[in-house]
Amino acid sequence: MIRLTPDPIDYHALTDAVVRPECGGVVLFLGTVRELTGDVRTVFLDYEAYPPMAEKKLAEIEADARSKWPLGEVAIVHRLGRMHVGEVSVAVAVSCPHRAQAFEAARFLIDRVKELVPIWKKENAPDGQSEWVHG
Amino acid sequence: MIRLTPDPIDYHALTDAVVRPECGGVVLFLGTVRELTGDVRTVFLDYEAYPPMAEKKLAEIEADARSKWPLGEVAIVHRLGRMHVGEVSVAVAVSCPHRAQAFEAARFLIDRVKELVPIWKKENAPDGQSEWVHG
Amino acid sequence: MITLTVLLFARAKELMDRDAVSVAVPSPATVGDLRTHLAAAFPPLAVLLPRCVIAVNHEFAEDSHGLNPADEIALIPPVSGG
Amino acid sequence: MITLTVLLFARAKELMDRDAVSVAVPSPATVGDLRTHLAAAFPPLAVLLPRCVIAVNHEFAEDSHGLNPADEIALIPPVSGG
Repeated sequence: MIRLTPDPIDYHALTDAVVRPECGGVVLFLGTVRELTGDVRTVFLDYEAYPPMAEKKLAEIEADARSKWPLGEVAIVHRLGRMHVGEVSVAVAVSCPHRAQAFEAARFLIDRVKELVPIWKKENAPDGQSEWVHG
Repeated sequence: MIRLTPDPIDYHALTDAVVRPECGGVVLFLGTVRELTGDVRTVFLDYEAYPPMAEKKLAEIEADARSKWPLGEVAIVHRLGRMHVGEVSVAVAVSCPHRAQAFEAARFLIDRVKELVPIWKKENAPDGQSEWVHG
Repeated sequence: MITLTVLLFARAKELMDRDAVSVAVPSPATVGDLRTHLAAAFPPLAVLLPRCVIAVNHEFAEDSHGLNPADEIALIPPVSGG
Repeated sequence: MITLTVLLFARAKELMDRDAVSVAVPSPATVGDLRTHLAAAFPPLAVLLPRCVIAVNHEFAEDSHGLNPADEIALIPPVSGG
């Protein structure tokens, strides 16, 4: 399941959605807005996407992971718009028969999302300054 | 946070409990009762522990992980008693400043739990046969 | 000459203060030709362009990739999602 | 002689149909001595014992570890939690 959404991510529902009787391991990853990046303090982030291409890339990444691991369910949700410190910007949930596979697949998915999906964030500091984070 | 419990694990609360403003990555692992182990079909599992030693080992494993990674919060909960297919027997949740650390720490924790903590499970098959799983 | 429309995102969109720009390029045109003409026509983009990828119909495209006016073309700054 | 009580779990508990067994061993006694006397006194445990670890006061103990009657001793079959 692939989704871009302006709304808070219901990662509890996402976790429940990937549990499967044939899968003994579930891994959920949440990316949250961090207060500090190095010395720079963030108050909120603005996320922007190129939606049709982002959805296509997310689907390709899921297919790629399914070709590598015997995944039960896969869910990748990225939130767009403004998020404050502590809010969840991205969630990845997977189930696999065994835990090693679940960890590897979840790690692969979030790494590829950050590398390949056209989504950008702008950091907004307490002094009102803002800057696009470019890779 | 370390806990042994006879009750269903509230892994949603566990996930929320580890989110921290200085931590950009949260990883939750759930071990669920799998229907098949090789060719053997499981209907339910019975988990038994040596509680005081199990709690001591869990605390040592948490301390060991904290010495290796800059963990924000750590939660390890193992359920005991009878569980049916799909139910969650163990949950590990961590937060870390960066995602690679969060994945590594969660993986380390569950691997050590399975290696070092005196908890045992008995598999109960559809024909009424049961057998202790001994490593 | 053909006219190509290029979608802009993130810093590129801010630099140009618009969602898309159009540029005339001699036909046949490649992604590499588009880069050259974009930089010349829109100086604010010139510094950012070498760090961007061009996407054609939702796929990353090499400089040798041929373009036509019906393509959906986008300028993709280094991504920073997650 | 001292009497040592050993807590049993999982298959060991089922084999003996009880939570704990007591065994008399010559003093001073080590974990290794305890193993020998347990196997002799409780034949059903003999096959399982070599695959078990002995825990003393909630810590895994080597065969050379010395024992006294106040210790909390447990027979730990290979663990299978998670």
